[in-house]
Amino acid sequence: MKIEIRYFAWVRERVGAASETLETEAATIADLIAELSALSEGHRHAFSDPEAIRAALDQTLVDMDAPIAGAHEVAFFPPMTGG
Amino acid sequence: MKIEIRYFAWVRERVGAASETLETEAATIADLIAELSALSEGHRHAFSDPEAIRAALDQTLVDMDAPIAGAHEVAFFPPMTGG
Amino acid sequence: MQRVTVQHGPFDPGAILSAFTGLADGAGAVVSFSGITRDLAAHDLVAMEIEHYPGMTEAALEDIRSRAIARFDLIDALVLHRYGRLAPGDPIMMVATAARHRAAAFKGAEFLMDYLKSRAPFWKKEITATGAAWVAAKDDDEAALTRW
Amino acid sequence: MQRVTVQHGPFDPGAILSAFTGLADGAGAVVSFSGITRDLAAHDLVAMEIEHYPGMTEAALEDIRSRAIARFDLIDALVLHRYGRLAPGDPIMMVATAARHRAAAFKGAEFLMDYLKSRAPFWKKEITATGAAWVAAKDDDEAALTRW
Repeated sequence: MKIEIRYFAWVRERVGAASETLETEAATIADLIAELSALSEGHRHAFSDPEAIRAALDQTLVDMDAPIAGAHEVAFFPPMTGG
Repeated sequence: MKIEIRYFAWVRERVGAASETLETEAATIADLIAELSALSEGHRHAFSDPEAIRAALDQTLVDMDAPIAGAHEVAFFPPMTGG
Repeated sequence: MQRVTVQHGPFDPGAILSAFTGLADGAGAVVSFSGITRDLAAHDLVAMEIEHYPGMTEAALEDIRSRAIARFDLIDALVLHRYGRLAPGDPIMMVATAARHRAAAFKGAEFLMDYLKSRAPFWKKEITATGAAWVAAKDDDEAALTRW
Repeated sequence: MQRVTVQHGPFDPGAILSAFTGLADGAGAVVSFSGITRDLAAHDLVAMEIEHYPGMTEAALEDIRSRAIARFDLIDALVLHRYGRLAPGDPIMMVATAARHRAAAFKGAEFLMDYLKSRAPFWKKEITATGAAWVAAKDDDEAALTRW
Protein backbone atom coordinates (compact mmCIF):
# COMPACT_ATOMS: atom_id res chain seq x y z
CA MET A 1 0.00 0.00 0.00
CA LYS A 2 0.95 3.65 -0.47
CA ILE A 3 1.32 5.73 2.64
CA GLU A 4 2.20 9.36 3.36
CA ILE A 5 4.94 9.73 5.99
CA ARG A 6 5.42 13.01 7.86
CA TYR A 7 8.28 14.07 10.11
CA PHE A 8 8.48 16.82 12.73
CA ALA A 9 11.13 18.62 14.81
CA TRP A 10 14.51 16.85 14.97
CA VAL A 11 13.14 13.72 13.28
CA ARG A 12 12.37 15.94 10.28
CA GLU A 13 15.81 17.56 10.45
CA ARG A 14 17.63 14.22 10.62
CA VAL A 15 15.60 12.63 7.84
CA GLY A 16 16.12 15.77 5.79
CA ALA A 17 12.51 16.02 4.63
CA ALA A 18 9.13 17.03 6.08
CA SER A 19 7.30 14.26 4.24
CA GLU A 20 7.63 11.46 1.74
CA THR A 21 5.39 8.86 0.14
CA LEU A 22 6.21 5.20 0.64
CA GLU A 23 5.01 1.99 -0.96
CA THR A 24 5.11 -0.49 1.91
CA GLU A 25 3.86 -3.83 3.19
CA ALA A 26 4.72 -3.02 6.83
CA ALA A 27 2.12 -4.35 9.26
CA THR A 28 2.80 -2.14 12.27
CA ILE A 29 4.41 1.16 13.16
CA ALA A 30 7.46 -0.74 14.43
CA ASP A 31 7.77 -2.59 11.10
CA LEU A 32 7.51 0.72 9.28
CA ILE A 33 10.28 2.22 11.42
CA ALA A 34 12.55 -0.74 10.60
CA GLU A 35 11.86 -0.25 6.92
CA LEU A 36 12.41 3.53 7.04
CA SER A 37 15.65 3.18 9.02
CA ALA A 38 17.20 1.33 6.07
CA LEU A 39 16.42 4.08 3.56
CA SER A 40 19.32 6.45 4.30
CA GLU A 41 21.91 7.50 6.86
CA GLY A 42 19.57 10.35 7.85
CA HIS A 43 16.66 7.98 8.42
CA ARG A 44 18.88 5.64 10.41
CA HIS A 45 20.02 8.54 12.62
CA ALA A 46 16.44 9.79 13.07
CA PHE A 47 15.21 6.40 14.29
CA SER A 48 18.36 5.31 16.17
CA ASP A 49 16.73 5.72 19.62
CA PRO A 50 13.27 4.10 19.48
CA GLU A 51 12.47 5.35 23.01
CA ALA A 52 12.66 8.91 21.72
CA ILE A 53 10.19 8.39 18.88
CA ARG A 54 6.44 9.03 19.00
CA ALA A 55 4.06 8.07 16.19
CA ALA A 56 0.64 9.23 15.01
CA LEU A 57 -1.63 7.32 12.64
CA ASP A 58 -3.98 9.58 10.74
CA GLN A 59 -3.26 12.28 13.32
CA THR A 60 -3.92 10.18 16.41
CA LEU A 61 -1.12 9.11 18.79
CA VAL A 62 -0.53 5.35 18.65
CA ASP A 63 1.79 2.76 20.16
CA MET A 64 4.59 1.08 18.24
CA ASP A 65 2.61 -2.12 17.78
CA ALA A 66 -0.38 -0.37 16.17
CA PRO A 67 -1.38 -1.95 12.82
CA ILE A 68 -1.17 0.50 9.94
CA ALA A 69 -3.50 -1.19 7.44
CA GLY A 70 -5.86 1.36 5.92
CA ALA A 71 -3.98 4.41 7.21
CA HIS A 72 -3.43 7.38 4.93
CA GLU A 73 -0.83 9.25 6.96
CA VAL A 74 1.77 8.21 9.52
CA ALA A 75 3.81 10.81 11.41
CA PHE A 76 7.00 10.45 13.43
CA PHE A 77 8.31 12.98 15.92
CA PRO A 78 10.10 13.41 19.27
CA PRO A 79 8.24 13.60 22.61
CA MET A 80 6.14 16.74 22.58
CA THR A 81 7.27 19.91 24.34
CA GLY A 82 4.35 22.31 24.10
CA GLY A 83 2.85 24.39 26.88
CA MET B 1 -7.70 47.35 82.08
CA LYS B 2 -9.82 48.98 79.40
CA ILE B 3 -10.25 47.10 76.16
CA GLU B 4 -12.07 47.74 72.89
CA ILE B 5 -14.26 44.82 71.80
CA ARG B 6 -15.40 44.47 68.19
CA TYR B 7 -17.99 42.13 66.71
CA PHE B 8 -18.56 40.99 63.12
CA ALA B 9 -21.21 39.17 61.08
CA TRP B 10 -23.78 37.24 63.12
CA VAL B 11 -21.83 37.76 66.35
CA ARG B 12 -22.36 41.50 65.80
CA GLU B 13 -26.05 40.99 65.01
CA ARG B 14 -26.68 38.85 68.08
CA VAL B 15 -24.78 41.17 70.44
CA GLY B 16 -26.62 44.08 68.86
CA ALA B 17 -23.53 46.30 68.55
CA ALA B 18 -20.45 46.56 66.34
CA SER B 19 -18.19 47.49 69.25
CA GLU B 20 -18.08 48.33 72.92
CA THR B 21 -15.46 49.30 75.49
CA LEU B 22 -15.02 47.06 78.52
CA GLU B 23 -13.19 47.42 81.80
CA THR B 24 -11.98 43.89 82.52
CA GLU B 25 -9.53 41.79 84.50
CA ALA B 26 -9.93 38.76 82.18
CA ALA B 27 -6.62 36.92 81.63
CA THR B 28 -7.43 35.09 78.40
CA ILE B 29 -9.79 35.23 75.44
CA ALA B 30 -11.81 32.40 77.02
CA ASP B 31 -12.13 34.38 80.29
CA LEU B 32 -13.27 37.40 78.33
CA ILE B 33 -15.93 35.36 76.52
CA ALA B 34 -17.26 34.10 79.86
CA GLU B 35 -17.45 37.66 81.15
CA LEU B 36 -19.12 38.98 77.97
CA SER B 37 -21.66 36.14 77.92
CA ALA B 38 -23.07 37.38 81.21
CA LEU B 39 -23.66 40.93 79.96
CA SER B 40 -26.98 40.41 78.15
CA GLU B 41 -29.25 37.87 76.48
CA GLY B 42 -27.77 38.96 73.13
CA HIS B 43 -24.21 38.38 74.31
CA ARG B 44 -25.19 34.99 75.72
CA HIS B 45 -26.75 34.01 72.39
CA ALA B 46 -23.72 35.24 70.42
CA PHE B 47 -21.31 33.15 72.47
CA SER B 48 -23.54 30.11 73.07
CA ASP B 49 -21.53 27.86 70.72
CA PRO B 50 -17.83 28.36 71.52
CA GLU B 51 -16.82 26.13 68.56
CA ALA B 52 -18.36 28.67 66.19
CA ILE B 53 -16.40 31.64 67.57
CA ARG B 54 -13.08 32.96 66.27
CA ALA B 55 -11.07 35.69 68.02
CA ALA B 56 -8.47 38.23 66.98
CA LEU B 57 -6.17 40.13 69.33
CA ASP B 58 -5.04 43.45 67.89
CA GLN B 59 -6.08 42.17 64.47
CA THR B 60 -4.25 38.83 64.61
CA LEU B 61 -6.10 35.50 64.89
CA VAL B 62 -5.51 33.84 68.27
CA ASP B 63 -6.60 30.74 70.17
CA MET B 64 -9.03 30.82 73.06
CA ASP B 65 -6.27 30.46 75.65
CA ALA B 66 -4.32 33.48 74.38
CA PRO B 67 -3.49 35.98 77.18
CA ILE B 68 -4.98 39.41 76.55
CA ALA B 69 -2.73 41.53 78.77
CA GLY B 70 -1.60 44.63 76.90
CA ALA B 71 -4.05 44.27 74.04
CA HIS B 72 -5.92 47.28 72.72
CA GLU B 73 -8.55 45.56 70.64
CA VAL B 74 -10.19 42.14 70.75
CA ALA B 75 -12.56 41.01 68.00
CA PHE B 76 -15.07 38.13 67.91
CA PHE B 77 -16.62 36.70 64.77
CA PRO B 78 -17.82 33.47 63.09
CA PRO B 79 -15.55 31.28 60.94
CA MET B 80 -14.56 33.29 57.89
CA THR B 81 -16.28 32.79 54.54
CA GLY B 82 -14.34 34.91 52.05
CA GLY B 83 -13.08 33.92 48.65
CA MET C 1 0.40 48.15 40.70
CA GLN C 2 -1.06 47.34 44.11
CA ARG C 3 -0.57 43.70 45.12
CA VAL C 4 -3.07 43.58 47.99
CA THR C 5 -6.36 45.38 47.43
CA VAL C 6 -9.54 45.48 49.49
CA GLN C 7 -12.21 47.52 47.76
CA HIS C 8 -15.93 47.93 47.37
CA GLY C 9 -15.94 48.87 43.69
CA PRO C 10 -15.94 46.53 40.69
CA PHE C 11 -12.77 45.26 38.97
CA ASP C 12 -11.96 43.59 35.67
CA PRO C 13 -10.05 40.30 36.15
CA GLY C 14 -8.70 40.53 32.60
CA ALA C 15 -7.30 44.03 33.01
CA ILE C 16 -5.62 42.99 36.26
CA LEU C 17 -4.19 39.82 34.70
CA SER C 18 -2.73 41.84 31.81
CA ALA C 19 -1.07 44.37 34.11
CA PHE C 20 0.21 41.66 36.47
CA THR C 21 1.61 39.55 33.61
CA GLY C 22 3.31 42.57 32.06
CA LEU C 23 5.24 43.18 35.29
CA ALA C 24 6.20 39.55 36.01
CA ASP C 25 9.75 39.73 34.71
CA GLY C 26 11.33 36.31 34.20
CA ALA C 27 8.07 34.43 34.74
CA GLY C 28 7.29 31.39 32.59
CA ALA C 29 3.91 30.73 34.19
CA VAL C 30 1.08 32.96 35.40
CA VAL C 31 -2.01 31.56 37.11
CA SER C 32 -5.13 33.53 38.00
CA PHE C 33 -8.21 32.63 39.99
CA SER C 34 -11.35 34.77 39.90
CA GLY C 35 -14.35 34.20 42.14
CA ILE C 36 -17.77 35.18 40.84
CA THR C 37 -20.82 36.00 42.98
CA ARG C 38 -23.35 33.20 42.68
CA ASP C 39 -25.96 31.29 44.66
CA LEU C 40 -24.31 29.18 47.33
CA ALA C 41 -27.18 27.88 49.46
CA ALA C 42 -30.13 29.88 48.19
CA HIS C 43 -31.41 29.61 44.63
CA ASP C 44 -32.98 33.01 44.33
CA LEU C 45 -30.01 35.21 45.16
CA VAL C 46 -30.73 38.93 44.94
CA ALA C 47 -27.41 40.14 46.33
CA MET C 48 -24.40 39.06 48.35
CA GLU C 49 -23.27 41.29 51.23
CA ILE C 50 -19.67 40.95 52.27
CA GLU C 51 -18.61 42.23 55.67
CA HIS C 52 -14.93 42.53 56.54
CA TYR C 53 -12.64 43.77 59.31
CA PRO C 54 -10.88 46.88 57.99
CA GLY C 55 -7.22 46.88 58.99
CA MET C 56 -7.04 43.21 59.88
CA THR C 57 -8.18 42.27 56.38
CA GLU C 58 -5.30 44.02 54.66
CA ALA C 59 -2.80 42.65 57.20
CA ALA C 60 -4.10 39.09 56.79
CA LEU C 61 -3.91 39.29 52.99
CA GLU C 62 -0.38 40.72 53.11
CA ASP C 63 0.64 37.88 55.40
CA ILE C 64 -0.91 35.20 53.18
CA ARG C 65 0.72 36.74 50.10
CA SER C 66 4.18 36.85 51.72
CA ARG C 67 3.90 33.26 52.84
CA ALA C 68 2.88 32.08 49.37
CA ILE C 69 5.79 33.94 47.74
CA ALA C 70 8.33 32.51 50.19
CA ARG C 71 6.97 28.99 50.15
CA PHE C 72 6.67 28.56 46.38
CA ASP C 73 9.48 30.90 45.34
CA LEU C 74 7.02 33.03 43.39
CA ILE C 75 8.17 35.95 41.27
CA ASP C 76 5.04 37.87 42.22
CA ALA C 77 1.57 37.40 43.70
CA LEU C 78 -1.60 39.47 43.87
CA VAL C 79 -4.72 39.32 46.04
CA LEU C 80 -7.85 41.44 45.58
CA HIS C 81 -11.14 41.11 47.46
CA ARG C 82 -14.30 43.17 47.38
CA TYR C 83 -16.69 43.96 50.23
CA GLY C 84 -20.17 45.46 50.47
CA ARG C 85 -23.21 44.59 48.39
CA LEU C 86 -22.52 42.62 45.19
CA ALA C 87 -24.90 41.42 42.48
CA PRO C 88 -24.99 37.84 41.11
CA GLY C 89 -22.42 37.53 38.33
CA ASP C 90 -20.13 40.22 39.79
CA PRO C 91 -16.46 39.26 40.16
CA ILE C 92 -15.92 39.15 43.93
CA MET C 93 -12.21 38.41 44.32
CA MET C 94 -9.08 37.41 42.46
CA VAL C 95 -5.61 36.01 43.09
CA ALA C 96 -2.75 35.77 40.63
CA THR C 97 0.70 34.19 40.84
CA ALA C 98 3.79 34.36 38.62
CA ALA C 99 6.58 31.77 38.78
CA ARG C 100 9.30 30.26 36.65
CA HIS C 101 7.47 26.95 36.34
CA ARG C 102 3.83 25.95 36.19
CA ALA C 103 3.69 23.75 39.30
CA ALA C 104 4.73 26.62 41.59
CA ALA C 105 2.30 29.05 39.96
CA PHE C 106 -0.61 26.60 40.39
CA LYS C 107 0.32 25.61 43.94
CA GLY C 108 0.84 29.23 44.95
CA ALA C 109 -2.60 30.21 43.69
CA GLU C 110 -4.30 27.27 45.44
CA PHE C 111 -2.45 28.07 48.67
CA LEU C 112 -3.57 31.72 48.46
CA MET C 113 -7.18 30.62 47.92
CA ASP C 114 -7.22 28.08 50.73
CA TYR C 115 -5.79 30.55 53.23
CA LEU C 116 -7.91 33.41 52.03
CA LYS C 117 -11.08 31.32 52.46
CA SER C 118 -10.40 30.40 56.07
CA ARG C 119 -7.97 33.00 57.42
CA ALA C 120 -8.97 36.37 55.98
CA PRO C 121 -11.75 38.18 57.89
CA PHE C 122 -14.56 38.24 55.33
CA TRP C 123 -18.12 37.07 55.94
CA LYS C 124 -20.73 36.55 53.24
CA LYS C 125 -24.47 37.07 53.68
CA GLU C 126 -26.91 35.91 51.03
CA ILE C 127 -29.84 38.23 50.38
CA THR C 128 -32.80 36.52 48.72
CA ALA C 129 -36.34 37.62 47.93
CA THR C 130 -37.51 36.01 51.15
CA GLY C 131 -34.78 36.93 53.60
CA ALA C 132 -31.11 36.98 54.40
CA ALA C 133 -28.72 34.36 55.81
CA TRP C 134 -25.04 34.24 56.66
CA VAL C 135 -23.12 31.72 54.56
CA ALA C 136 -21.86 28.90 56.79
CA ALA C 137 -18.16 28.04 56.69
CA LYS C 138 -17.54 24.71 55.03
CA ASP C 139 -15.62 21.97 56.84
CA ASP C 140 -14.00 21.33 53.46
CA ASP C 141 -12.45 24.78 53.49
CA GLU C 142 -10.86 24.29 56.89
CA ALA C 143 -9.73 20.78 55.87
CA ALA C 144 -8.11 22.19 52.72
CA LEU C 145 -5.50 23.91 54.90
CA THR C 146 -4.15 20.62 56.18
CA ARG C 147 -2.58 19.84 52.81
CA TRP C 148 -0.10 22.73 53.11
CA MET D 1 -15.57 33.08 21.16
CA GLN D 2 -13.35 30.27 19.88
CA ARG D 3 -12.51 27.70 22.59
CA VAL D 4 -9.61 25.98 20.81
CA THR D 5 -7.19 28.23 18.95
CA VAL D 6 -3.87 27.51 17.25
CA GLN D 7 -2.34 30.69 15.89
CA HIS D 8 0.94 32.34 15.06
CA GLY D 9 -0.02 35.88 16.09
CA PRO D 10 0.14 37.42 19.56
CA PHE D 11 -2.73 37.35 22.05
CA ASP D 12 -3.60 39.21 25.25
CA PRO D 13 -4.27 36.79 28.16
CA GLY D 14 -6.25 39.50 29.97
CA ALA D 15 -8.58 40.20 27.06
CA ILE D 16 -9.22 36.49 26.65
CA LEU D 17 -9.86 36.02 30.38
CA SER D 18 -12.38 38.88 30.35
CA ALA D 19 -14.28 37.50 27.36
CA PHE D 20 -14.20 33.94 28.75
CA THR D 21 -15.38 35.03 32.21
CA GLY D 22 -18.19 37.12 30.72
CA LEU D 23 -19.59 34.05 28.96
CA ALA D 24 -19.21 31.58 31.85
CA ASP D 25 -22.83 31.66 33.00
CA GLY D 26 -23.33 30.14 36.44
CA ALA D 27 -19.62 29.88 37.19
CA GLY D 28 -18.35 30.65 40.69
CA ALA D 29 -14.69 30.07 39.83
CA VAL D 30 -12.53 30.87 36.82
CA VAL D 31 -8.89 29.77 36.60
CA SER D 32 -6.43 30.82 33.91
CA PHE D 33 -2.90 29.69 33.13
CA SER D 34 -0.65 31.64 30.77
CA GLY D 35 2.73 30.43 29.59
CA ILE D 36 5.38 33.02 28.79
CA THR D 37 8.38 32.50 26.47
CA ARG D 38 11.54 32.32 28.55
CA ASP D 39 14.95 30.64 28.69
CA LEU D 40 14.56 26.95 29.48
CA ALA D 41 18.03 25.51 29.02
CA ALA D 42 19.96 28.38 27.41
CA HIS D 43 20.54 31.67 29.17
CA ASP D 44 20.87 33.87 26.13
CA LEU D 45 17.60 33.17 24.39
CA VAL D 46 17.07 35.16 21.20
CA ALA D 47 13.86 33.47 20.09
CA MET D 48 11.75 30.36 20.55
CA GLU D 49 10.55 28.52 17.47
CA ILE D 50 7.50 26.37 17.88
CA GLU D 51 6.74 23.70 15.32
CA HIS D 52 3.39 21.93 15.30
CA TYR D 53 1.38 19.39 13.31
CA PRO D 54 -1.47 21.29 11.63
CA GLY D 55 -4.67 19.32 11.79
CA MET D 56 -3.56 16.95 14.51
CA THR D 57 -2.86 19.88 16.85
CA GLU D 58 -6.42 21.18 16.72
CA ALA D 59 -7.86 17.66 17.08
CA ALA D 60 -5.61 16.91 20.08
CA LEU D 61 -6.57 20.16 21.82
CA GLU D 62 -10.29 19.57 21.20
CA ASP D 63 -9.93 16.09 22.66
CA ILE D 64 -8.07 17.33 25.75
CA ARG D 65 -10.64 20.09 26.26
CA SER D 66 -13.62 17.69 26.01
CA ARG D 67 -12.02 15.29 28.44
CA ALA D 68 -11.36 18.07 30.97
CA ILE D 69 -14.95 19.34 30.74
CA ALA D 70 -16.43 15.86 31.21
CA ARG D 71 -14.08 14.81 33.97
CA PHE D 72 -14.34 17.92 36.16
CA ASP D 73 -17.90 18.94 35.19
CA LEU D 74 -16.62 22.26 33.89
CA ILE D 75 -18.98 24.96 32.68
CA ASP D 76 -16.47 25.93 30.00
CA ALA D 77 -12.81 25.57 29.03
CA LEU D 78 -10.48 27.26 26.59
CA VAL D 79 -7.10 26.33 25.09
CA LEU D 80 -4.94 28.59 22.94
CA HIS D 81 -1.41 27.86 21.70
CA ARG D 82 0.89 29.82 19.40
CA TYR D 83 3.39 28.46 16.89
CA GLY D 84 6.23 29.95 14.86
CA ARG D 85 8.95 32.30 16.07
CA LEU D 86 8.32 33.97 19.45
CA ALA D 87 10.40 36.50 21.37
CA PRO D 88 11.35 36.14 25.06
CA GLY D 89 8.53 37.59 27.18
CA ASP D 90 5.83 36.77 24.60
CA PRO D 91 2.78 34.93 25.89
CA ILE D 92 3.00 31.52 24.23
CA MET D 93 -0.16 29.72 25.33
CA MET D 94 -3.13 29.89 27.67
CA VAL D 95 -5.80 27.69 29.19
CA ALA D 96 -8.86 28.80 31.15
CA THR D 97 -11.55 26.88 33.02
CA ALA D 98 -14.89 27.88 34.54
CA ALA D 99 -16.66 25.78 37.17
CA ARG D 100 -19.15 26.10 39.99
CA HIS D 101 -16.46 25.52 42.63
CA ARG D 102 -12.79 26.35 42.90
CA ALA D 103 -11.39 22.82 43.19
CA ALA D 104 -12.83 21.76 39.82
CA ALA D 105 -11.62 24.94 38.11
CA PHE D 106 -8.07 24.43 39.44
CA LYS D 107 -7.97 20.69 38.70
CA GLY D 108 -9.39 21.23 35.22
CA ALA D 109 -6.71 23.78 34.37
CA GLU D 110 -3.89 21.56 35.69
CA PHE D 111 -5.27 18.59 33.76
CA LEU D 112 -5.39 20.68 30.56
CA MET D 113 -1.78 21.79 31.10
CA ASP D 114 -0.45 18.32 31.86
CA TYR D 115 -2.07 16.80 28.79
CA LEU D 116 -1.22 19.71 26.56
CA LYS D 117 2.47 19.43 27.56
CA SER D 118 2.80 15.77 26.68
CA ARG D 119 -0.03 14.98 24.26
CA ALA D 120 -0.39 17.94 21.91
CA PRO D 121 2.01 17.96 18.92
CA PHE D 122 4.13 21.02 19.62
CA TRP D 123 7.94 21.12 19.67
CA LYS D 124 10.04 24.00 20.98
CA LYS D 125 13.43 25.00 19.62
CA GLU D 126 15.57 27.52 21.47
CA ILE D 127 17.46 29.96 19.28
CA THR D 128 20.44 31.58 21.00
CA ALA D 129 23.26 33.84 19.80
CA THR D 130 25.45 30.77 19.35
CA GLY D 131 23.06 28.23 17.88
CA ALA D 132 19.78 26.41 18.13
CA ALA D 133 18.64 23.37 20.10
CA TRP D 134 15.40 21.44 20.47
CA VAL D 135 14.01 21.54 23.98
CA ALA D 136 14.11 18.06 25.53
CA ALA D 137 10.90 16.66 26.97
CA LYS D 138 11.03 16.42 30.74
CA ASP D 139 10.41 13.12 32.51
CA ASP D 140 8.46 15.23 35.02
CA ASP D 141 5.97 16.19 32.35
CA GLU D 142 5.28 12.60 31.38
CA ALA D 143 5.11 11.61 35.05
CA ALA D 144 2.57 14.39 35.71
CA LEU D 145 0.02 12.46 33.65
CA THR D 146 0.01 9.55 36.06
CA ARG D 147 -1.84 11.60 38.67
CA TRP D 148 -5.00 11.80 36.55
